[in-house]
Amino acid sequence: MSSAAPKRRTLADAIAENVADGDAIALGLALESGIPFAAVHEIIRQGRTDLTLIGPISDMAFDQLIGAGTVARVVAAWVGNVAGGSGYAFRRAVEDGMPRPIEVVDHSNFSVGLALKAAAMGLPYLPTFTGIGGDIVKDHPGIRSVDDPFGGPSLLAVAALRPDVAIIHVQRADEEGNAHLWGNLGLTVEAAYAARRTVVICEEIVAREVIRSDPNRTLIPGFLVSAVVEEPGGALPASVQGYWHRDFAPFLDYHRTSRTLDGYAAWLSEWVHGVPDRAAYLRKLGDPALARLRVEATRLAAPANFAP
Amino acid sequence: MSSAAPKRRTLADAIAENVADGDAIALGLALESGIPFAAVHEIIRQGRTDLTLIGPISDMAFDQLIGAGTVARVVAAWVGNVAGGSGYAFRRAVEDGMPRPIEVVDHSNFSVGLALKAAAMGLPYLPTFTGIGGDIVKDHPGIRSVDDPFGGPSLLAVAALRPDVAIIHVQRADEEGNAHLWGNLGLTVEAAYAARRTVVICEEIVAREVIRSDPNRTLIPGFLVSAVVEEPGGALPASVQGYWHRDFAPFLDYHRTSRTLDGYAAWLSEWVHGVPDRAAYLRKLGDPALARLRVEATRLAAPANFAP
Amino acid sequence: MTSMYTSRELMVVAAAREIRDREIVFVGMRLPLLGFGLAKATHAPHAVGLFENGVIRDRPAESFIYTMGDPPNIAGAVACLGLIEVMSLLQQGRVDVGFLGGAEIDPEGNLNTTRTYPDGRLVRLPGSGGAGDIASLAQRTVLIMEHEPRRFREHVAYITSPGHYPGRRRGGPATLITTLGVFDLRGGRFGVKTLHPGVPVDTLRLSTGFALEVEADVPTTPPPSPAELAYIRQADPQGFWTGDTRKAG
Amino acid sequence: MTSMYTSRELMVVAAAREIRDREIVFVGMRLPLLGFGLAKATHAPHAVGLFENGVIRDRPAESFIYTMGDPPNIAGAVACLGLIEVMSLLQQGRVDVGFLGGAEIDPEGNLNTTRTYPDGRLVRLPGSGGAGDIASLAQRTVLIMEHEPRRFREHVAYITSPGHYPGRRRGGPATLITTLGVFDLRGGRFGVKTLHPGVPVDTLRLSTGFALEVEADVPTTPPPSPAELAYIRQADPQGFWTGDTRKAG
Repeated sequence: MSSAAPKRRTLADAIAENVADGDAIALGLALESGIPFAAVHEIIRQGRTDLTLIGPISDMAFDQLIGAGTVARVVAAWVGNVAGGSGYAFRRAVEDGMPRPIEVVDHSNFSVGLALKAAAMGLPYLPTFTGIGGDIVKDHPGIRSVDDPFGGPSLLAVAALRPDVAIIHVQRADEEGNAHLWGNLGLTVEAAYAARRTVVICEEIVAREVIRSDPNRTLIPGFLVSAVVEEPGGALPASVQGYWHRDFAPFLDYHRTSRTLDGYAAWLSEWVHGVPDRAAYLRKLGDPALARLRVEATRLAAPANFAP
Repeated sequence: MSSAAPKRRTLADAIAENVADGDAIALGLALESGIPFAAVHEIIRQGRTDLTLIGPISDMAFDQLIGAGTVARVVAAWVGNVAGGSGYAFRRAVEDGMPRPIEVVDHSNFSVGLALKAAAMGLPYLPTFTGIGGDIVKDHPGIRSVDDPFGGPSLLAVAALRPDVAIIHVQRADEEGNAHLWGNLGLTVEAAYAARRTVVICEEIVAREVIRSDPNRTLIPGFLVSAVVEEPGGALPASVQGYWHRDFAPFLDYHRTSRTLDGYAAWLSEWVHGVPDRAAYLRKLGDPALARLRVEATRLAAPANFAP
Repeated sequence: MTSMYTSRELMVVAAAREIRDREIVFVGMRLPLLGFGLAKATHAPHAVGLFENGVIRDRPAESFIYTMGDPPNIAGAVACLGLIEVMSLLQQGRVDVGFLGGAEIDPEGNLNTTRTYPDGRLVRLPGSGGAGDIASLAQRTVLIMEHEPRRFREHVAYITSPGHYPGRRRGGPATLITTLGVFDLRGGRFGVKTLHPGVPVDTLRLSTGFALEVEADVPTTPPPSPAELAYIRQADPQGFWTGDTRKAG
Repeated sequence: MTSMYTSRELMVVAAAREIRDREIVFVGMRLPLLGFGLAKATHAPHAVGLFENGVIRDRPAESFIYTMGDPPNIAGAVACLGLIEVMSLLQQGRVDVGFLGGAEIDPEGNLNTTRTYPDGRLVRLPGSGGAGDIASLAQRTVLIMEHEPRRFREHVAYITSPGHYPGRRRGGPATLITTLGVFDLRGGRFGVKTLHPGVPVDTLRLSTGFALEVEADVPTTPPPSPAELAYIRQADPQGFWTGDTRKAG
């Protein structure tokens, strides 16, 4: 394991170098916020296939990847559209095999989290009491019963899940990938520890001194990071605390339009294949929308003195 | 479990209410910094007996408690004096049963951490690969061999360790015990989650808005906290990032003087029984010393905007 | 005194009444979130709310939120931990009550949000999210459902969130709040506690897909007070979650 | 060219040479800490250091530190994680090399820092700290010891930090640096790599409490360069860790 050569990349290069056909990708780890939608769309544009998606709940991002036919397998606790409910592309893939069949490995948020945490801890499994008595854990490829070696009641063992790559969106990072993030965390840290490669997408690449002014805010150390991408607005329409509001309309619009295959295709054509990159996506949204979505207010964290 | 009635206490009351004879106490959890020495001395003054001490390394604090005869059992990875080496009171207790015999359950930092983490996670144990091939884990009351249910190599299971009380020193907290801490963390968070009761000692009790300005800095939610004590300088001679330098002399002085039973008794008489409380201890140190030890410089964490 | 309210407003009030002061509550979105805020504003000012993304709040968000990850739910939070941390507190038994919904329920309080087979054809639902964890690990759960015969089934097609089962270690469903009434699910029974104002016993029977024992004189769910309604309408001014047809109370 | 240096300064230099560029290093205090700083200042500018309290640094502290918890070791750190987090990275295998010391060592590189029995009487030592973890989980370890016969034993009284043993999953001692020389412990052998300048083979044999194969023409440990010495003396200006009798190189 080593601290690598220069890591700064364009998003297209970061995806090209770090996401291969057949890879297991963890994303959407902070649940509804900080979803790397720019990366999701770039993966679709680059035509990846046979991906495994790993995450807790996955607000619309997984559905978009599934609808585009990039996905062979989903390992997740919830696939849909938080504002709208069902993920129609997910439903079509599971119910009708359209555009292709997918395998679904159901989890709960905690069990998929423990699977990532086990890998993050360098363990083959973690024990838990969650899920006992339900159907998720029955005949599950990654969950087995274990005895408590100290004589207590039996538990379940959740097998470690090691993504090939985790893709996360954070507020700021330095050129080495040391990343500051705040607000929702979800499973972001666990996934970055667990993954073979981590792609950090940030609102701002900042000077090394900014990161080192607050080492407790550095939740992802750079030596776990393979590529750093500065892509402001790269999580839209998801929110980024202190940078971007949630853009509600695209979630509801997508939910409505993706109800049919044709609707999905139209969405894909307009919002993914119709724009070459995130900068073009933001231009397409337009300045008034961006001005409305950008956080202008300031509510700073209380000062913390690190002077020695 | 519930969010309790008013929690603000004097240190003496917090110890009287939360530390009973025979209790298992976790402290010194951030390793060399933030050791709650004021609480350690108060426990000695209140004459507690038959305590179990739980911690990773324990710079001088455990040695002081052992020398005063308050301790029946130590569950730790390292007991001594980081600057000086040996803990002489610990040695006398183990080697000669003076002032009383103690039982020692040896751990490594990781294994005692996993024991607390298991309790923090509500689990009877956590698996690990650490310690295999060494003597710590042989015939250990809290460590057993377990199989990997997924067919990999065997591991060790570290049994959960649930302290009756964790005593931690932090930079700031609100009246409900919601605590901001930064700098060294060690096992502070795990112990606060694991313990039946947590006593938070802070440099400053602050307004609720200060804590809520930076929820990612709140590592201990108040509903885990039984008592909140404002005791500035309560960790001295240990350091508190941004508030107090480490006071080196008392560690070296104690190391020298505690080499003999008489020397220990003299130290105890002067620095514990000779002062009624921490305020008196600070007065005894004197203003010039306090001025030298207090952090005057400012190196603030880079701003983080939480505006919605 | 009469006032107009929707059945969802009544459900919010019923949810709030399930929260006791000083309790640690695993809050969901939608009706339970409003119920948590209402409880805090009335009889449970010291209750603390946990969200599965890691957020802990002791006051409702300052503005309306559509998802628990919305920035107003972070600003002013007590803490933003990780998912594993809040789930660990849940697994420890430190969470008193959690709220759950479902597409299907059976008499043991098992909930299905994974897949159904209306007319024999598979319909894939989103899945558990954190619901299975809350169902497994909270000290008790309160379930909230639309009361329709296709949702109340002798056997659910898939147990996403386990209800009562032999050997359960802790917790299980305590109360079910539906569009028709409030039910006591403690100990694996399925007893009618109250029927909402104006709901006939026959409607309840016809809307429940399994046999239900209903006593002759079931009490009526106390309607929302004006103060309760005022809170709800300030918290959900557009009726995004609570706005269906309003009816006389 | 001659310069005066202490045997501890030579050990620091030898420790630095064990660190390769871009490696992730579990740093100890004292000599390894100086060695890490020296390596970063010379051939390994991109090495990253982890401390068991959770601190990660890519530059040495700006001022002298006595313990890894001292405030200058926090200010300017890359990250302050928890102990479990850095140990998890270690358990994952993400740490290339860790440094260890001990009171006793045996030919397999087992280290004892728990208890000894000189003259048959128990002497209790502080214990493992994080040493047992680094010994178990790092990709390789570098051991640093005072070379005295009572410390080099056929069998140590207690294995605090495991060395080589059958079925070891990963890592184990790679190099031992002592006050007398540098030794190759890879694969469970105990080979002399270099003897420090001026150390006779007989002194080595007499100082080692177990049989040692020494080849006739053991190379000499390359002495510190002036630049290396300059670094060490700026990093440890009082000779707190490196200051014993200085000798001609």
